[in-house]
Amino acid sequence: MNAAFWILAAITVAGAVLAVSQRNLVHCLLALVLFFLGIAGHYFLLRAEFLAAVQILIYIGAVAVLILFAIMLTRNVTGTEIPREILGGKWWTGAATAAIIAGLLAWAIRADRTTATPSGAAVLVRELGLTLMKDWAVPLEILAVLLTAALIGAVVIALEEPPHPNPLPRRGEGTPRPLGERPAAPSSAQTGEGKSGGAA
Amino acid sequence: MSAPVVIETQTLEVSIGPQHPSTHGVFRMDVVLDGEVVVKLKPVMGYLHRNHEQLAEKMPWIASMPYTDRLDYFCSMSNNWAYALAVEKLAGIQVPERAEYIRVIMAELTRLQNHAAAVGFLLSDCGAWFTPVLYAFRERERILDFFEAVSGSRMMCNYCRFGGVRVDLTEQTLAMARGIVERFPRFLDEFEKLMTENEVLMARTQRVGILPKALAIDASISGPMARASGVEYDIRKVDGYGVYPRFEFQVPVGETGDVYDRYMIRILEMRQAVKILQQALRDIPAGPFQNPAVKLRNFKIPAGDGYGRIESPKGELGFYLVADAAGKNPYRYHVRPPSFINLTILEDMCLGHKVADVVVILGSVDIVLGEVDR
Amino acid sequence: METVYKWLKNLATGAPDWALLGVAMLVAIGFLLAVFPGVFAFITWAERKGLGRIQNRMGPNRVGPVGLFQPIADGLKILTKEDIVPRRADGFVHFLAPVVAVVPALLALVVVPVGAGLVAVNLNIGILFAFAVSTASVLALFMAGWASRNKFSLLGAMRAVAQVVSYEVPTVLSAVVVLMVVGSLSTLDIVESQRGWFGWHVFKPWGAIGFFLFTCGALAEAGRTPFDIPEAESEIVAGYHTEYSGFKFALFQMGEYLASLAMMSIGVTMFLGGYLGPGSGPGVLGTLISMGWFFAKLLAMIAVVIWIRGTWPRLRVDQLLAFAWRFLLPLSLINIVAAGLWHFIPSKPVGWGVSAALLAASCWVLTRLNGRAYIEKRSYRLTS
Amino acid sequence: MSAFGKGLLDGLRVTAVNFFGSYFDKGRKERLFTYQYPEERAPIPENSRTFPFLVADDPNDPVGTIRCTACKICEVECPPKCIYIVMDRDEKGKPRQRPKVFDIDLSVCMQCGICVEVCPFESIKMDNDYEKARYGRFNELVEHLPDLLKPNAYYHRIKPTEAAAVDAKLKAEAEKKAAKAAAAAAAKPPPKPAV
Repeated sequence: MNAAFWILAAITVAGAVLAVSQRNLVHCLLALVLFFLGIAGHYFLLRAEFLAAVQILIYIGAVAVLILFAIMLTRNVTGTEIPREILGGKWWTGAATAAIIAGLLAWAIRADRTTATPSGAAVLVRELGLTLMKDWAVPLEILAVLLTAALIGAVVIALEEPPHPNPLPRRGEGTPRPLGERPAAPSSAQTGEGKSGGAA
Repeated sequence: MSAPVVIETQTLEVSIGPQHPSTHGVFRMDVVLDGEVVVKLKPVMGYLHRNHEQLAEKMPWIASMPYTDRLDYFCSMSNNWAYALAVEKLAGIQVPERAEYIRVIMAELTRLQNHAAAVGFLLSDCGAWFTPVLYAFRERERILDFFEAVSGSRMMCNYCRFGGVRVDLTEQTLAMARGIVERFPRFLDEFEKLMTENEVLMARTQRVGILPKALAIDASISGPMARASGVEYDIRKVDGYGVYPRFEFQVPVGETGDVYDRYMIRILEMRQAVKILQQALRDIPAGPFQNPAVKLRNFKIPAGDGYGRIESPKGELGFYLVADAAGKNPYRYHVRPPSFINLTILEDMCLGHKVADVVVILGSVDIVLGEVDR
Repeated sequence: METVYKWLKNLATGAPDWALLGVAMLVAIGFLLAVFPGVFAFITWAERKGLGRIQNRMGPNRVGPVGLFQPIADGLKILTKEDIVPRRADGFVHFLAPVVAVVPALLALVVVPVGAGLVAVNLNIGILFAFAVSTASVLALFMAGWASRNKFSLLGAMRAVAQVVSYEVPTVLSAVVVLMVVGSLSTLDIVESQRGWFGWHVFKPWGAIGFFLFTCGALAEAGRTPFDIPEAESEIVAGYHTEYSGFKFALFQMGEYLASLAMMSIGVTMFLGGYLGPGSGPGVLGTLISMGWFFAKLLAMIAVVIWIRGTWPRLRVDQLLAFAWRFLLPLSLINIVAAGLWHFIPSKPVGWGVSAALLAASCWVLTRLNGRAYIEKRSYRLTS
Repeated sequence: MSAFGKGLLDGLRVTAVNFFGSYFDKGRKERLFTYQYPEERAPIPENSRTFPFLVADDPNDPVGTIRCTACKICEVECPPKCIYIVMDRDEKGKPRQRPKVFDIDLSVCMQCGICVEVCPFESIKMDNDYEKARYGRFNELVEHLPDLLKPNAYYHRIKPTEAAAVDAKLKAEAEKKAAKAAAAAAAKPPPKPAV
């Protein structure tokens, strides 16, 4: 319990509170990012560097960006004030839920007899990998298959040829008017090989 | 696959221009975007309106000549020629042969520098960071040096006169022109090597901004744009003004009518222009360069009307002039600016494309706002 | 840091351990803060000069010999500029964005070994850490674009987010190959594994492809041509930093250049043998030479980036994303398989051949599948 | 398909050639075509024109020997109407055949040179001095008679061939005039003036 812990804890809690209390969606998101960062800091503090990096990579790099996409796709992007009615004065429900969960967690931690103190040395990534590959091989493989399927699905969707953006002309699709002053016929229309297209 | 999920999204109305890096001047496009896709586009013109036509109607005939320089300030030489041609038609003035040759030389050099700059800017719009523009400007610089040596000014040449040209070409300036013509194919080769087969460029420009042949004809598109869409129409061939029928050259015609075709047509036209220049510089006859019967001051024209048109680098540039009984200044003076009319089709080409394509399509139209807004 | 720490321990025996550690930390941080912004200033000059020469111009040549002091002049000028915040902008986020842009880039540089044993923090998850923090830069872009209340900025931000997310995947997957073969996430281990004659990973088939994939991803994440659509100046003015001026703009530039420096440094570390090269080794001289090698490789990569910027047009958004998902991603997955084959086939020449053949074939198939959609051969009629 | 990427590499080769070529660019401005302006100036061709000036024959008495007769033709013909002329008159109001006021507004002048072409007295010519920047937009940009007057020697310096031709023409005209005067003095019916 040193200063770093308290600072990080304050940041984390502040981020969490801001994330639910802000009325601007993007501000909420940024507060959430702050919260994630705080959690990552805690992992660093616990010498779980791998977990910290993964936390940043996945939660900030992916989850936050996913939420960003959601905001950009669904809501009025240029003005993202959410109306107060969404909270609807039912904040105490949320507070009660939070309190119950906190209490449960505290009880679980107190009741837990295993002493999982930080070992001092960082958890080696190699060990983590070996554990995953040996003890947890089957769940890992299932997950891998699932993710690969998702990835392949994404690739298939992406590979689907979009229709070429070739707008139909709106004005006239009529027959071309004969041009008044055109000479009789293009006398020697020859096909010239333009300097073009090496690759096709 | 199932039908894509339609997500209700907010459209974004973006005003591209009048101050924007790639609107080629003070031109504005009100673009409505759905994500990045253009669903509506409204060109807004007139920021550079200078009342050119009305001014010309209040001035002596010759006094409009320097103002025509400022229409399409890239090609003042051909603007001069178009105006002079209209007045000459109206007044029935003969032009000496040497002057006709000089005009052809000037107009084709103008075409070279205009097309070089136009494709350069087009590629710059595609994101090639000014390299093609500056290569084009390197060659253009030589042509402008030549214009300055002949006419006294690099861009505002004010060179043609009714019944001839203002200054003769000397041996020295002719040698300069020959030097340019000799160099230019080398530049074209370099330029094509730099860009023509670039896969990124092809991906960016092929099947983008397609202008169908029928629409091109209906909207009276002219110049390289029409030819890229497959319209075999070149006033140099159709009208045979000046001494063009004496030269042997061909007109490149595209098929698809997309941005890449417009780019390629310009490149091929430059090659043809070099061909014309070689012939003109070889055959230029000696003789007077100005019809001595035409006075500069108190120039009067018998009543009537006339339309003179040339194939300017951007398309059909025409001047419609009406002279009244007094004949001291035009009763009606109307310009048919090619880039203005080519621009009217912009929305039809842009719909359904991305914002990034809009600037490329606009670049491929090759507009000069001095001419669009007049 | 550790090298400095050991060196200090030898120098000042008896001093308290925490002081030595603190000094070593300060030295390491100071080194990073001094060198990489210095390199940033230098490459702004080099980029302008190089682009100038490519484009038949002189480039900056007024301030100092061959314009070398131009970055200083630029810096002074930009510092004296007015700081403009649009009236309807979200002030706090607008202010925060440039800071967020710089920090991840600097953090990513922390794990890069710039010389033999010279790494600010030798994390055992080095590479992962670098990737993790560099993803945070996307937030800065979005914050800037969103907070500016400018439609061009917003478009730029959307493009930036889409692009960075798409290119993150092949970039990380291309790094996975190296991690797989080396069996460590530590940057020092990765560099040390590349010792030997032609030991650099780029000289192996999977390494070459991995390097290509990584370079594409790095260019895209740093927003460099031909993937510079988030700030495509001919389309959306300046993208997400349209509404930034003065020092904040300078911070953005710096963040962007530092991010590309960080990605390039990681690329050098993973594929080009990092600080390895003839003459590099322990001892003061060897360390200096190894630093020289590292920065020489870094500058060579930057030169190529500048060269590319001066030559190629940029891709369109959809093409860019298609390139990531339809070309880079499958190739990076195949690359992992190829590296596995290379690793597990006992006879090296056979492994070499098998993985090279697999990669060549898949490259060919992928280009064939993708290229046709966009590119066609054209011919033109010449009529009289 | 093996050619995929060839265009990209070709482009890189061209830029590389230009990059290194620019370091071996010997004086001929083959590649580095820009002039480093204050130190290095582009050669000005003789025909080059910027703003008009008035020619005076005698540099010691520029106002007295000005060629301009204040005929106001250029004022009328000038397309943007940037010239303002007031004829000089003596005390009795008799015209002196020279301008009292001759102003050219440089902010309006468009350097077309039509004034030069219409001038029957070869008195207004185009300068090629392009460094006319001023610290103001209004009065500072109006050039008055003293600013505009330049001696004939200056004209000869900037445009030797043109000035020589003009001098020869003026000399011939003067001789013709003298001959005419002599002929008139010899009391003969005057011949038609040559155009």
